[in-house]
Amino acid sequence: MRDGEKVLDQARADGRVTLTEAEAKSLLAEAGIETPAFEVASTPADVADAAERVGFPVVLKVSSPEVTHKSEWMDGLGVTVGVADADEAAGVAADIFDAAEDVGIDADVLVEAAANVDAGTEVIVGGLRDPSFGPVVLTGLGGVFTEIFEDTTHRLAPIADETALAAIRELKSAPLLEGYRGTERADLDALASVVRRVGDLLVEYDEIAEIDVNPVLATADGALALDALVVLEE
Amino acid sequence: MRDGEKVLDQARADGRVTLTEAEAKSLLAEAGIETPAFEVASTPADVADAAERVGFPVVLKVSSPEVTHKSEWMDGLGVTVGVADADEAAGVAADIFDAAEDVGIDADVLVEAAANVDAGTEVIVGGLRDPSFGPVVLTGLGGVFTEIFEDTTHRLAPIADETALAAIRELKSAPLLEGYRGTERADLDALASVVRRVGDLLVEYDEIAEIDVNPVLATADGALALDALVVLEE
Amino acid sequence: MTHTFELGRLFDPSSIAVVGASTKEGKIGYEAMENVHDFGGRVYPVNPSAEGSIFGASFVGSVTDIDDDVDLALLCVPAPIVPNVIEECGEAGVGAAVIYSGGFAEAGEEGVEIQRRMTEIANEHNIALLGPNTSGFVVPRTELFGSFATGVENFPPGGVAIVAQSGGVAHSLAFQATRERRGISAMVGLGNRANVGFEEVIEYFDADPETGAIILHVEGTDDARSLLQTCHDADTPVFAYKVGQADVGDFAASHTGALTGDHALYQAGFAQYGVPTVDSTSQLLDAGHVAASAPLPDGTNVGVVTAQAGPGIIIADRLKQAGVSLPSLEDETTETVNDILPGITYSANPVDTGRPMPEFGAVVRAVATDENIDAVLVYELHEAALGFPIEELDGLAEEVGKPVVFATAGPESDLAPDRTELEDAGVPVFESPERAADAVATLATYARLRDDAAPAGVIDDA
Amino acid sequence: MTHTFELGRLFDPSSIAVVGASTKEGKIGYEAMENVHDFGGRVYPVNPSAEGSIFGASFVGSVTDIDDDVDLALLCVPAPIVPNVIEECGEAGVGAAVIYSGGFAEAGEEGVEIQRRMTEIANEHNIALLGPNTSGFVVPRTELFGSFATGVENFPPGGVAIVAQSGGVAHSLAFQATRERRGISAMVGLGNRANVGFEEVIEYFDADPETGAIILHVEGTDDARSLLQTCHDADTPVFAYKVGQADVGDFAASHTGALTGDHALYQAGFAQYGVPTVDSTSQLLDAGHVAASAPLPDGTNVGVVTAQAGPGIIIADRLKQAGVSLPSLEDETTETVNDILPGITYSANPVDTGRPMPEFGAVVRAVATDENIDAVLVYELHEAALGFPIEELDGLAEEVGKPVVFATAGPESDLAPDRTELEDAGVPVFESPERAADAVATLATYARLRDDAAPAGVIDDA
Repeated sequence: MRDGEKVLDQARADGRVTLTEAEAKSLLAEAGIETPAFEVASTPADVADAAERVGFPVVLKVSSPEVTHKSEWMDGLGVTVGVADADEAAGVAADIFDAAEDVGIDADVLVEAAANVDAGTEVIVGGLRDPSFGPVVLTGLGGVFTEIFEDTTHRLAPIADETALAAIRELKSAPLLEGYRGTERADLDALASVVRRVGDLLVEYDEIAEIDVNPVLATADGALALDALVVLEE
Repeated sequence: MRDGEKVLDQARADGRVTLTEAEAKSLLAEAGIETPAFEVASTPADVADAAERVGFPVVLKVSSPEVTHKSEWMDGLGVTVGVADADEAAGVAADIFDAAEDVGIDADVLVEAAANVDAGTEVIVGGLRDPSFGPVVLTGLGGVFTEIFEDTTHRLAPIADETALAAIRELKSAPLLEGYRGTERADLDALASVVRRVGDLLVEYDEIAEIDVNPVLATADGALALDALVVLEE
Repeated sequence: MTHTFELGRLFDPSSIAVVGASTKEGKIGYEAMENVHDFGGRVYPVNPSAEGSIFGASFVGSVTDIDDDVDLALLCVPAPIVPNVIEECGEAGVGAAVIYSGGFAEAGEEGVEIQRRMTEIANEHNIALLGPNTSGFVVPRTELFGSFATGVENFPPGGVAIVAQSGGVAHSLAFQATRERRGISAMVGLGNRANVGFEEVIEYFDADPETGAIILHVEGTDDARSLLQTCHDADTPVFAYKVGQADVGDFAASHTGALTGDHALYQAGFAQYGVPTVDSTSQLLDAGHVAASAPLPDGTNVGVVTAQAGPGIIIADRLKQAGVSLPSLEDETTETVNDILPGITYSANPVDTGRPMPEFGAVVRAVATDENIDAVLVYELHEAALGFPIEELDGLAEEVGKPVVFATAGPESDLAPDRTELEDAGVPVFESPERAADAVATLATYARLRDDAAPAGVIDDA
Repeated sequence: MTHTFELGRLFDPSSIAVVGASTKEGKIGYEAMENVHDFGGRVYPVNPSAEGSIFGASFVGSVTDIDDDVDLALLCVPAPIVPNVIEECGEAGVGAAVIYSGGFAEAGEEGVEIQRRMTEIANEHNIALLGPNTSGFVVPRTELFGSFATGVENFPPGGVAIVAQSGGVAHSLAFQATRERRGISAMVGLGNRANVGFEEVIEYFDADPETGAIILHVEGTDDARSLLQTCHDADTPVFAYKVGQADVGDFAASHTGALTGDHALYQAGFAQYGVPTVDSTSQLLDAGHVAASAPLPDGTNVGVVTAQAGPGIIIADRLKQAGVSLPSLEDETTETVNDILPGITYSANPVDTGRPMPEFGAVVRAVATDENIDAVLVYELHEAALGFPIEELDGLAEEVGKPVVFATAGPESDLAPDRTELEDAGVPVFESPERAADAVATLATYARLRDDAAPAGVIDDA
């Protein structure tokens, strides 16, 4: 049994249709998509230890099937960036566990190596299983480009890396990835490979309805999946 | 004689077709467009005094008809932001004067109150005298929106404030000004008034070929012209 | 520039001189003479080196030799001698001239100078100049064929004035209109616009009672602001087709002597001054045809009635893409429709009757009288056994003060008589769902832009 | 779904039964009978409650009573009894059926169930079902009029297969083609696609030697991936018109029983699979006509030759907006053009000869043989004295292996014979500059998309 299968089975067994971020990232990792180093821990002490292993600064995120919008959870406590040392990690973790207990949910903490988001461009890579088209991948730049200018491109999956690259190049906002105004040119091959692999995941796992890898940080050195949401078929 | 007339005459007398930023801003100010408080000074000591009057933090900019791309001048020395006290002001000013002397140009220093650019949205307001259309105003959001998405609107000037407002609302990126993702809604009436006034300037002064007010900082409290370029008819 | 010439002498002359008239078939001087010879007024062929007569009229040596007041001279002579001919026209009191030949401002320095001299002389003598570098104009109603092209005598008279920067496009538009049996009040190719430009011609046809719509083909002009102001001031609806969205500047410059203007400024300018723009010659003709033959809508709310769902979907889709709204019908209308057709396929907007049927006209009438609706677009494939609901639609548009536009398809032999009846009943008919939708969308846009128009203020000349 | 039925029995039958045939004019059972009665094969009217004969054929009570192998049954009966009729067809060994009536999957729960039962029975008996909820199909070459609409007997035979999701749109397309004298190999309205969908029909006409292009009208289908794969696998060029860019879902659902699919996915999918999409019925017909009657271009480089600058600018502008390139001509070509026409107005690309002239054909030929050029678009207003350069253009397209497309305008009486000659010489003719430009741009897009096509990999059914 593939590892992904186990993750999906566990979610099904729990009666869930969404995976936790950690589960989603493990799926991505299995598919060869790079993510920041991360661990999941259940006590402040374990969080501090995990943070030591992951390496500071870290990001701490609430990890619970019952929290889908982490960054809006508990006035921002759900995602705490720039945690600099073990003491701080333990403190923030304690706050998270307390808050979770207050509202009566089970929660772990995801401890993740911090990425320098200023060093790259945020890209959305999505995948969905359309009733008529089957597995489809979507590519777009983060934020207003996708939301206001509707600047996205689509391909039916599975595709080759070069087709994924063509989908990226087709974006009106593609110049932002190709060294616009003196920023470094992003590694488009790495980004294309993420797009291709998201499509492959949909093809491989019939149970997946939707994947949102948002954002993917596209930098000169590669493409790093910073957050991911996986929704299963009802 | 209007003050603007004097500024334009001085430029002509110097054989220039572009105004300095200080000259351009004095034109804008005369037209009722708000700019950060500023002074021009010619010695490090005067710069420090001016900075005290303007209030810290200040921005120091090289001011010379021979420097049109200030921010690229001398590896960034041309525009120094976040100058915190009088000593620092005098020091930066000295560097600017020295660098100007090294390359053999006359230069003053523009001392300007720093604006909090994170508190607003950068907008481009332009005006040009088209041979066929006459005075025309252009509105667009700064950066990629104008450059890559070509999201700009135009009106023949002179126009009423409500027509300027319609030109702003017509932008595809207008939602960014209207309280997108929890940011405060910009004062669109103030911004519209800038657009209208830029058109009025072109109508009033036949000698002006082109005006670039870029950026205008659009905030909840108003619209502030942070930089301006005025080009005269050849 | 303020002109004192009288465009009536150009477009409605009593007497015409054809300078350079020729007996040689195929030459412009022959074609122009042939086109104009049975015009209702007096015609004088002028050619110093010709003798005898042509089409029953005797040659004279110069316009100054004509013993008559000549309103219009058609100049079929090469550029270099045009200034002298215009000088003679001035002496003879000629009021207007059409200059067909090229070799003027569009053709380099020398041509620019010839055009300058010619224009100066014409202005001195108050002569209106159409062209140079144009194939001329036609006024079908008076059978005035001031063009050297063949076949122009078949343009049907009607309500649309075609005003094109290019003579070739003017003719292309007029022939397209003719093929589709649509009447035109005039076809004018402006060419180099020496002293008669868009403004003068628009003002003239705005005041012409035969003209119900003015359609413009624009490549670029050196006083766009004045063009826009003229369009705005016209009471007659004006529609514009601005060519040159992609960069065709190089090629255009060799044509008109004018740089192709900035497309974004034209689009914005026309909108600001209340003029809808379109994207093709057929859209231009279609908008003009509907505006000239039906009431103008007061707003942008369109009611769609269809007998076949597929074309109805195409129309609804197209209208929505163009920013036109398909509002809900009044409850009263929906009740009426359901009374007429119990179990109707789709009684919202669009109303889909599922098939042509005798009650179809009553459904259209119900939607046309709906207060929520500013214009009605109907689709019905032609069925020989049913024909069109002509009785129900006759005069309906006038009665409700809204355009009622029909789109259909069918075999030409069955369709033709019914189509004519429908057009005569005040209902413009299209044979493509998209063209009907585009025309209605352009009219709706006209309503919106006229409401929102905000021309620039007046600039004092200091 | 793999079918074992044979679409030849639908589109090329030897014998036809009309179930529900009626002697009452205006009823579908009469119109269908009238349309099909002089088809070359055997025709059997079926109606248990009718006696005597119709159009010379005697009524029988049921398809099972026919003493012949019946290929095709045309069902002019209401939805509720269709499953029983299909059962009888199965017993009688009928190979295909057209179901005209509505009241199936597009009409709510009950209809869905009737359609399910009918389809199950048909699949059991290997009966191909066209429809339900369609106005049918026509194959002009064999005079097979399997439609209940009037006037379909005039569709001219030719190379374009019209495959439309909506029967109404199928007829609208075919009548438009007919009005413009363009031949079609078949017109098919799919309707609810019970077991014959886009894929089956595309495959059939891809294999049809009479068909040179397939044009699709698509509202939405529940296996778009399979549609795309079929289009990609076809050797015949396929062009698609996807309706439903704006949100017309509500209205569409009541029509086809299928939700209108996501427009962005269709646009992206067609491009990924090498299929150009267009924006109107006329663009669809125009692309099909050129592809079926001229060689396909190898790339996207278009050479434009014009006799009038104005329409030439329109064409150049339109092509560039569509992403088509107008490359420089080879030096050799420019020299040839300058030799033919010293002092020519504009000898780059576009080539502008300034006016129609006897040498015009030679200029077109020079551009057509240019190695930089994949397709040629010509504009020339028709002049009676000159006609078109038919001799120079005859067979040119075949010779150079590139499409040569002509656009013109002129008086119908003069133009008509020359236009026919030009079409017969292998040069598609348009009477609007934009339509010619759009058709050439769509063909150029076909060349580009076929080169870049990258269909999704095959997904194993686990």
